[in-house]
Amino acid sequence: MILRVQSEPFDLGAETDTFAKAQSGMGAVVTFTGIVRDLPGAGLDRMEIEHYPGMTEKALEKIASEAMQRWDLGDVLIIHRYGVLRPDDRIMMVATSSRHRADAFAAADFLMDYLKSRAPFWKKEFTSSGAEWVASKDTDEAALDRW
Amino acid sequence: MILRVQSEPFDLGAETDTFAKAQSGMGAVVTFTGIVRDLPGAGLDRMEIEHYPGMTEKALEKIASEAMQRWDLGDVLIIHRYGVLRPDDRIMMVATSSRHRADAFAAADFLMDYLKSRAPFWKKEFTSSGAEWVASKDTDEAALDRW
Amino acid sequence: MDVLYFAWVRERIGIPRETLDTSARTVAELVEELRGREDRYAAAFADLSALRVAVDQDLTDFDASLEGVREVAFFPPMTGG
Amino acid sequence: MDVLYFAWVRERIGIPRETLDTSARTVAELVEELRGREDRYAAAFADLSALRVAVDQDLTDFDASLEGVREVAFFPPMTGG
Repeated sequence: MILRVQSEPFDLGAETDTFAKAQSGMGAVVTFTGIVRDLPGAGLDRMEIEHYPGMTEKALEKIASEAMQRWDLGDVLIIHRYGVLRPDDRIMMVATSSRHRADAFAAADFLMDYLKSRAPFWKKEFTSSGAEWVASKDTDEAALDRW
Repeated sequence: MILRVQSEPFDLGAETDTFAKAQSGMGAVVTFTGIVRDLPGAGLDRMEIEHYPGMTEKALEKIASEAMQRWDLGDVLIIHRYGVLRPDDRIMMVATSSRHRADAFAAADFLMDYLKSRAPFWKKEFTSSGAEWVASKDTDEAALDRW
Repeated sequence: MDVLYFAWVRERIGIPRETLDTSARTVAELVEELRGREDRYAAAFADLSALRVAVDQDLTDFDASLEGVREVAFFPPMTGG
Repeated sequence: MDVLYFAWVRERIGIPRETLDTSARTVAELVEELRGREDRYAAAFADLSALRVAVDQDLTDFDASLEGVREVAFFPPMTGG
């Protein structure tokens, strides 16, 4: 498992390529990338992501291990940024590999659902009309019931 | 929609990065990559992929358009190789982008199910014990009922 | 009309494509006609449940009409992805 | 015991962390104690349904025991990914 929490940008192309190259005997690689979206109307100046050092690493480890146990996976990668991000910046990515495609898809989907509401990150959006903490959605919590 | 059928290798990292960069206002990018697996036992020397020029492009266009209609997507990319491939070579990839993650995941999953049994490609595996056409699986056909 | 063969259908018949003059009105009638030609065709078309057919590059059924059709292709179930 | 605050909980209370001597046996008791200290705590803990708590870096419930615990953290629902 490759788990990284960092403020620096990551190279999506290189990470994807390196992850895929490292897989032996795996027929499927799935990646998910989360990108800062501009906000309609007000316009997003920046997003600030706060996290809980120590607990974040523990949570990622737990979520990734759970995925490895539930599905027949080659490996799992999670990279998540914190700090200041601007529109079009990449916030985070996950990658999964498996022999058959269904496992890699399900595991990546699962990782995202759990990262969304079980990894201690909080996003604050700064627009021309002020700053606001992003509220969690009921649908994010409900998504966990799928698993 | 970006649709390519080619015998040359593609650069997974660069394709992923370029696709993600081109997305405006999309918060989510999902990619799937199919890789040639070695075969347990006999050992795979190579795989030869045959396709139906003309119909292949038409089928990819149809499958990608269907995904664009069903989900709220920014864009869809499909690259599929034909010709001689060796273990660890990348056979194909899809990428999808969307504002919210569920659409990008569902669309990528859908594209893979349809490419598997509705795009005119046929794989032949060459091992030390002979050559054999890869048989389609009943589960691949059944997977289409999900959509 | 152009008739195309792919994968093991192509290997059994021995050629990737041919141009035929046929009075067959449906794919099924064309298959019957081909079966009667030579053993290699009979072998390729022995089990229709193992075959798929495309008419003018669209996947269809064996009862599809051949009226105005320029290209028919026979092949096993696809294994893309 | 270290008590940590994140996101708007941190902003309302005005500090990211503090070290407390407490006789509270559960998280709920600790919350009651904090609420009684100052208005900014009362404001931060006004609606517990909007808060989450982690004890020694594991997400838990407000009735969790504090026995042997070194670190408690309060924060809004997480918005990762």
